Amino acid sequence: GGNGATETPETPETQAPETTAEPFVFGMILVGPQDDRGWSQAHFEGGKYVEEKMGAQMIVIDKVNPADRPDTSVEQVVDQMVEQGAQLIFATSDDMKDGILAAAKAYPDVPMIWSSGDSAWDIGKAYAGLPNLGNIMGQMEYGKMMAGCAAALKTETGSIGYLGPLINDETRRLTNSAYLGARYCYENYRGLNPDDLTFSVNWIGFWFNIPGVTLDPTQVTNDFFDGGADVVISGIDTTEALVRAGQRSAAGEKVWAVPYDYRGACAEAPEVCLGVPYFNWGPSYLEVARSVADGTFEATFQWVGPDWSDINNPDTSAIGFEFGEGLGDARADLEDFIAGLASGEIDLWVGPLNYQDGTPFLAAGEKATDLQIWYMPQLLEGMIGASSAE
Amino acid sequence: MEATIASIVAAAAPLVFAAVGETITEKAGVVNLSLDGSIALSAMASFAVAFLTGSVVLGFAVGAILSALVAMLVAFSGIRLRLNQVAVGFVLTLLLAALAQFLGNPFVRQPGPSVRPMSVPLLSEIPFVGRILFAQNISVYASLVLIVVVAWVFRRTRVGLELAAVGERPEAAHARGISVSRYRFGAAAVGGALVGIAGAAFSLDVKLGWSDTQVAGFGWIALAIVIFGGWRPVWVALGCYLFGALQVLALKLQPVFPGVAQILPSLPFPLMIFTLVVVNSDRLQRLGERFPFLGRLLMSDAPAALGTNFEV
Amino acid sequence: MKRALRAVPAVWSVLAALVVSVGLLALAGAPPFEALVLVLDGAVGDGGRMADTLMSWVPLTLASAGLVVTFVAGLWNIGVEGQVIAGAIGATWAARTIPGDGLVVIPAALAVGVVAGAVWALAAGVLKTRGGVNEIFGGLGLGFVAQSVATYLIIGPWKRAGIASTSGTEPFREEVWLPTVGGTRLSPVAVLLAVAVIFLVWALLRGTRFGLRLKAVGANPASARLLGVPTEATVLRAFALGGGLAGLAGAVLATGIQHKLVPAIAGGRGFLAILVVLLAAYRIVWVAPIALFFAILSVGSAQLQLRLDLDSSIGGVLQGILVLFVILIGGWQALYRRGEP
Amino acid sequence: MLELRGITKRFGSVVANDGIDLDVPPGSLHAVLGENGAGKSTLMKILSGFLSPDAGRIRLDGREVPTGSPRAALQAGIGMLHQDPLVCLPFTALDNFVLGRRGRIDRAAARREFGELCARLDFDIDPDVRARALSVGERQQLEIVRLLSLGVKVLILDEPTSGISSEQRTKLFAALRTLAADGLIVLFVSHKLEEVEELCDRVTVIRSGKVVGERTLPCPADELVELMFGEVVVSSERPVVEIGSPALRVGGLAAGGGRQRIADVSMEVRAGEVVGLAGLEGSGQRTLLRVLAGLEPVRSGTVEIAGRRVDGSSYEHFVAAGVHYLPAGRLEEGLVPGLTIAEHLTLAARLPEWVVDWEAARIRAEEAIEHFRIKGGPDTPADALSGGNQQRLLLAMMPKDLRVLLMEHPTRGLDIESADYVWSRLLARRESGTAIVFSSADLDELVGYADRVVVFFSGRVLADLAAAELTADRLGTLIGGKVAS
Ligand SMILES: Nc1ncnc2c1ncn2[C@@H]1O[C@H](COP(=O)(O)OP(=O)(O)OP(=O)(O)O)[C@@H](O)[C@H]1O
Ligand SMILES: Nc1ncnc2c1ncn2[C@@H]1O[C@H](COP(=O)(O)OP(=O)(O)OP(=O)(O)O)[C@@H](O)[C@H]1O
Ligand SMILES: [Mg+2]
Ligand SMILES: [Mg+2]
Repeated sequence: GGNGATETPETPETQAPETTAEPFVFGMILVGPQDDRGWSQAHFEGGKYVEEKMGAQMIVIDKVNPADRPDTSVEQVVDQMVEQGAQLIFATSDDMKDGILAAAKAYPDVPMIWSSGDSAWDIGKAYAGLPNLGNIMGQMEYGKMMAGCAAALKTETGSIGYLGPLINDETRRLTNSAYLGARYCYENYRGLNPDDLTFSVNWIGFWFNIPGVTLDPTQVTNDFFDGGADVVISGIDTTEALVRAGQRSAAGEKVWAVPYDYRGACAEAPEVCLGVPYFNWGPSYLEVARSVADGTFEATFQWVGPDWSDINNPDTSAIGFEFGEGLGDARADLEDFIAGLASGEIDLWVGPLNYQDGTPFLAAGEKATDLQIWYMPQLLEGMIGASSAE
Repeated sequence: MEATIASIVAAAAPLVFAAVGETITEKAGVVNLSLDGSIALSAMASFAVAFLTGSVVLGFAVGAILSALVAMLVAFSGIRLRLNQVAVGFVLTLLLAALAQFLGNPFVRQPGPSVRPMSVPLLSEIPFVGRILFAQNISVYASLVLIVVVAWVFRRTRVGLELAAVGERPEAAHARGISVSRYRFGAAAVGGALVGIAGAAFSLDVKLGWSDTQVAGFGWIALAIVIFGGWRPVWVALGCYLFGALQVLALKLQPVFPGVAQILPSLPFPLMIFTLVVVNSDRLQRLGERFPFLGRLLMSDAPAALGTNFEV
Repeated sequence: MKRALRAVPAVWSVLAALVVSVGLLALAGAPPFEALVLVLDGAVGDGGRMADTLMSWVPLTLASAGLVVTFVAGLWNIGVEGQVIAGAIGATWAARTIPGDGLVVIPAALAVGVVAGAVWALAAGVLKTRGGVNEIFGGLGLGFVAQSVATYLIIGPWKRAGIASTSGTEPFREEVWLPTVGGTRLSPVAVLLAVAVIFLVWALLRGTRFGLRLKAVGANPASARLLGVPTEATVLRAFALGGGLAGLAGAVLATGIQHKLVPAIAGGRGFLAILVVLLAAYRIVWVAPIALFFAILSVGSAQLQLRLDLDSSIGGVLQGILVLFVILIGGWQALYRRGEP
Repeated sequence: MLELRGITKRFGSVVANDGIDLDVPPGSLHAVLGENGAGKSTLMKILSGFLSPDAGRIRLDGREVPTGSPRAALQAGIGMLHQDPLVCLPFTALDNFVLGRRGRIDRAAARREFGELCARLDFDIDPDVRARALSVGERQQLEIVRLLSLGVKVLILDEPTSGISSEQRTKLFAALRTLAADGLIVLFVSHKLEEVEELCDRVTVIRSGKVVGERTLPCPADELVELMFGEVVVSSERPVVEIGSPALRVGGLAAGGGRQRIADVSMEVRAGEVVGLAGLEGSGQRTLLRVLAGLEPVRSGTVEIAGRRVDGSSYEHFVAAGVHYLPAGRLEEGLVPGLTIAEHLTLAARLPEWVVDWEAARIRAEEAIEHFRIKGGPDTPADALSGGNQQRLLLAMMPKDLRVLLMEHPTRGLDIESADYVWSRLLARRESGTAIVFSSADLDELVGYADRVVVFFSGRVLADLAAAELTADRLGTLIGGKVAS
C-alpha cells in the first residue's frame, strides 16, 4: 500500500521531542500499476526503500495515464499531493513531461524529479532550466549490453530476435546497446564472425499489447522462433517473450528469452531465462530525498550507472543484471564481459560504427558522447528492422 | 511455413473459443455483447483459482461458469425482462472489465500454473499437418475439436436445425413445439461458457497470468469476427486465423515499409472490412445469385431474429 | 409512497447500486461512507476541482449528445471512441499548422476536429449503406485504426524534438489553448459549447423535420423510405452529425485539456458515452446530468488511492453497477406493470 | 371428438376470446367464421398450443390436452397452418419439413416422405429450394404437408386460400375432403362465405370473442352475414367516371431477378381507370408495382408517366411525377412503429419546412382522423392502431393530387365493411383523374373493383381483359396459366 504511515517507525510515541513531529512526505506518480512487476513497480519499490531508510511517508498514485485515468492529469495529482504535504514529487514516466513541467512551474518551491527525462540536462535538446525539477535515469544501456551478450552466448542458430515496443530515441539506444553486446560476445567468447549474427528487431507499436492496435507480442515472439531465432530479448513491459520461450521449451524446443525491467521477471519461466537487466531506483531516490530534507537539493540531470563493484547491490547500484538459470555454463563468460565493462576495458560505444543506412556514426576509434547515445537517430548497421516511424 | 501456421493456430485458440461461442449464442438470436468484459473477468478468475489451488482444470471450470452466468444474465434480461440485449451486454462489458481489474489486483503478473504442451505421438510426425494440428497442447486441440463439433452440430443435427430456427424465426420454432427460451438460455450458457474458456485460455495458456491490458480488446475482435464469418463456425474460425495471419503479415511488412511500421499492426481491420465490402459487392452478389453454391459460400445473413425478444 | 417509488425506477436502482457499492468498498477494506465523501470532495471540493470536473464533463457530454443522434436513427455507433480520436487528430493538425493567433486558430481547430470526426463516422456510414458492412463491425475496426494512426503520428511525423515518446506531440503554442479562467483549468468556451450542443440536439430532435426523419429511419427504414425520407442520406447525416460532435469532443480534449495529441486521448470516453446514453434512455435532456455524475465519479475516484490506498478501478465498477441496476430494475418494473411477475 | 370449454383470452383490455365452447366430431370439415378481429386466430392459436389461454380446457377424444404447449398439442394430434405460414425463410423446404420432429434427423427418409405426400396432394415443391423463394401459397402447402406427416388428427387452417389459384384451391379442398373422409377434423378459418359453403359441413360464427351461432351448411348467406356483422352490409355503388388520357404507359419492361423477374411487360393505364393485377403470388405483380413506384431499377424497356419517360429516375422523381405506392405490409413498409399519427402525417406531407410547427401538425392530424374515421388520437402510435385503422392512416397519408396510385393487396385481412370503406375512398380519387393499379389475391375484389384485369403468369402478361367480360371462376383458370378453357 502507498499509505506508509502504519509502517513508519516514527510514531509520535517513539519520536524524540526535539525532532520534527511530521515525517518527510513525498509523492510518487506512477504510469502503470504499482504491482506491474515491471517499470512502475520498480519505482514503487524505490519509494518503499526511501520510506524505510528515512522513515518518510510516500503518497502514491498509479496508472496516471490518459487511458487508465482519463480525468486525472499529472498537474491535478501534484496539486493534491502538495495539499497533502508532499515535499518532493517523483514523476516516473517519460509520458509525464508536460504535466510535470507545468507543475514544477506552478510550485517552484517543491522539488520534483522527472525520471527518464532530460529537462535538467543543460546540454540536452530540451533543457528547461527549472531550479526545482531534476532528472534521474539509470544507464540501462549497460543492462541491455549484458542482455545482448547473454543472448549471443547461448544462440545456436546465430539468430536473435528483439521484441521492440515503439520506435523512439530511447528504444533505439537500448536496442542498439543489446546489439553491440551481442556482437562483442559472439565474436570474443564464441569465436564466431559477428557479421554472421542475425539480429532482427520487430516493433509491436506500444509498451504493451493493445489488441487490434499493436502487434500481439505472443505472435511476434512465435514468429521470431519460427523464423529461426532461438533467443528473444524483450524490450516491452510485459513478459510474453519469456512465457512463449518457456512453453516452447516445454514442448521440446531449445529456445531462450531475456525479459526486461523487473528483478523478479525470470520467475515466469526460470529454466529458459538468461537473466534480466533491471532498474534499482532506491539509492538514487534516497539520495535526492535526503538532499531535499537537509535543504541541499539541486536540480540536476543524473544518468546513473551500475555500481561496478557489485552491480546487484540493492543499496548502491542503479542498474543490475539478475542471472537466469537458462544461462548455464555461459554465465562465466557473461561475468567476464561484465568485469570488462566494469574495468573500462570493454567500451562498445567506440567507432567504427555506422548507422543502419550506412551513414557513419562514429569514425574509427571515436568514442560516442552522452548526447550521441541519448539521442540515437537510427538503428546500427547490421541490424534488421525498422529504424524510424516516419 | 508450417511453424508459422502452427503458431497462428495456437495463438488464435482463445479467440476461436470466444468467437465460436458467441456464434452459438447469436445463432439462437441472443446477442451477448459483454464479451470483452466477460473474457477479462474469466481470465482473471481462472488464473486466480489456478494460482490459489494449483489446478488448471479448476481454473478453466471457474472461468467457464462465470462467463456462462454472465451470458445467462444477458439472455434473462432479454427473455424475461424484455430489455435490449445490446444495451445490457454493453454495460456488462465495461462493468466486468472494471471488476476484473478491481478484484484481480492481488494476482497481477504473478507466475502461476499453465497448460502443458502435449504432442500427439505418431500423428505429430505427419509432415506439415502434424506440426500444425498435433504438436500443440490440449487447449488448442479443444479449439480445433470445437470447430468441427459445432460445424457438425449446426449442419447435421436436430439441435443445430432447431437452434437456427429459434434465431431465425422464433414463432416458427414455437409453433413446432420447440422451446424458444430453453434454446436461448442454453445457447447463451454454452456460448458464454466458451467465452469463459477463452478467458481461461488467455491467462492459463497463451498469455499466462493476469493483467488487464493482456486481454482487453479481444472480446470486441471476437464479436467482429462473428460478423465477418457470417455466423458460420468454420468461417468464424477461419476469421480468427486470418486475424492472426494478417498480424504476421504486418510483421513481415515492417522492414519493407519502415515508415509506416507503427500503423501496420492495425492492418487486419481494414483488410477484413475490405473483404466484407468485396463479398457484399453487387457483382459478387449477382454471381452468387447465378451460382447458388457460390452464393451460399460467400453470403450469410445474420439470424433474422438476432437481438430481438420473442413474445407469443 | 409506494407508487411514487415505483414511478422512479432510478430511486430503487441508485439505492441498490449504493448497497452493492458499499459492500464492495467494505470488501476492499475501506470505510464506505468516508470513501464516498472523499470522491465527492475530490470532484467538487473546491473551485479548482469543480473546474476539473466540468472539463471532464464537456467531452463526455459532447460525445454522448452525438451518440443520441445516431442511436435515435437506429445506428449502433460503437465507433465513437475512434471518432473522438479522429477529432483530436484533426484539431492537432490545425493547431500545429495554421498560423495566426488564438482567435483564428482555435475556431479552426475545433472546426477541423468536427470535420475529422464526421469523416471518420461517415466512413462507417458509407461502409454500412454502400458496402453492407454492419456499423458495429465497421465502427470498431475504424476505432482501432484511428488509435494506431494517432500513435503513428506521435511517434513518427509529429514526434517532438528531443526524446520522441508516447508523451504526445509537442504542446501547442499557449495562445491556441482554449482560454481558461480564474487560474483554474476551466475553459468557459468549452462549457458553453457543451451546453449549446445539448440545446441544439434537443431542438433538432424535437422540432425539426430532420429529427422526425431520424426517428422514422431508426424505427423502420423501409416505411420511412416510402414516406419520402431519403434513408441513405439521413443515415449518413446522422453519422456525420454524431461523428462531428464526437470529433468536437476530441478537439476540446486536444486544445482545452491535453493541449497536444496523446495516444490515448479519447481515454475510453467514447465507450463511457454509450453508458451515459443508455442510462439516459436516449433522451438528450438526461445526458447532461448523467454525464456530470460520471465526471464526478471519474475525477473524484483518484482520491480513493491518494487517501485510502484503494485501486481506483472501483470508480468504473460503481458506474457499471449503477447503469446495470437502472436498466435491470427498469425492466423488472415494466414486467410488473404488464402484470406478469 | 374435439371439445373446447370456456376458452378465454385477454390482451390487455381487449378480450379476444370470451368463454368460447366448441364441439367438433371426427371427420368433419368445420368452419370458423368471423369479421376482422373477431378472435378466430386467437382461438386457433390457443387450440394449437401457440398461445396460453387465461382460462378454458381442451379435450380430444376424451383426453385432456394440456394448454399453452404446441408440443403437447402436436403430440395429441392438433396441428395448425398459420395465417402467415411459419416457415424459416433461409431454410430449404426439406429442412422446414423436418424442423420440429423428435429424434435424429434422417434427411433421406424425410425427402422420400415429402415427395410422397406432395404427390398425394398434387403439390409441386422442390425440397432443396429455400423457403424464401417459395410463394406464400407454396409455403402453405409446405406446412400442410409437414403437419400431415406428423399424423395430426386435427388440422387447423387459418385463412389458407389467400394467394393460391382457384385450381390450387380446388386441389386443396379435394385433399381436405379426403382427409376428413379418413376421420380427420379439419378446422377452416375464413371470412369468405362462398369457400365455407363450398367446403364445410358445419360453421361456427364468432363475434367480439364470443360464439354467436352455429349452423349446419348449407344455410342462407344472409343469415351468416348477419351473424358475423350483426347487420347486413350493402356494397356501395361504384361511381361512373370518364376515362381520360394515358397516365401510365409501360413498354417492353424487364426487371427484377430470380423468381421475381418480369419480362416483356407492356400496358397502358388511363386517367381514372382502375387496373387490377392478377396472378399467383410471385408471378411478377409485386415487381411491376415496385418498378412503377421507382423502388426497383428497370433492366430494359420504358416507363412513362403522363407522357414523360421516368425509367432510370430515382424514387423521388417518381413521387414528384405524381406516383404513390401503398405497400402490402402495413407495419413493415407503410408505417413506422413508435411514430404517432401526427408524426406520420407530418412526414408524409413532405413540406419543405425545416422547423416543424407541431400545433399545425396536430390540427392536421385531428382533421385527418375525423375525415378518415380513424380510431385514435394525434398522439396514438401507429403500432397501437388496429389493422383497419392502420390502413385508414395509410390512406390519410396519400398526397392530394395523384396521377398514379399503386397498391398491393389494398384490403388484405380487412373485413367486408372495412374493405368496402377503403374502396369507396379509393374510387373517389378517380374523379380527379387518378389512375389506379392494384394487385390482389382476392378474385372477387379484382372482378368487383377493376375496370380491366391484367393476368400475370411467370413474370409475363398472360391476358389483359375488361372486367366486364370476367367472372371470378374464369379469372381463376387464367391465373393457373390456362388461356383457353
Ligand atoms: N398478440 C396480441 N397482442 C394484443 N392484442 C392481440 C394480439 N393478438 C390478437 N390481439 C387482439 O385480439 C383480437 C382478436 O384477434 P384475432 O387475431 O384472433 O382476430 P381474427 O378473428 O383472427 O381476425 P382476422 O380476421 O383479422 O385475422 C383483436 O382485437 C386483436 O387486436
Ligand atoms: N399493440 C397494441 N397496442 C395498443 N393497443 C392496441 C394494440 N393492438 C391493438 N390495439 C387496440 O386494440 C383494439 C382492437 O384492435 P384490433 O386490431 O382487434 O381491431 P380490429 O377489431 O381488428 O379492427 P380492424 O377491423 O380495424 O382491424 C383497438 O382499439 C386497438 O387500438
Ligand atoms: Mg384486425
Ligand atoms: Mg386472424
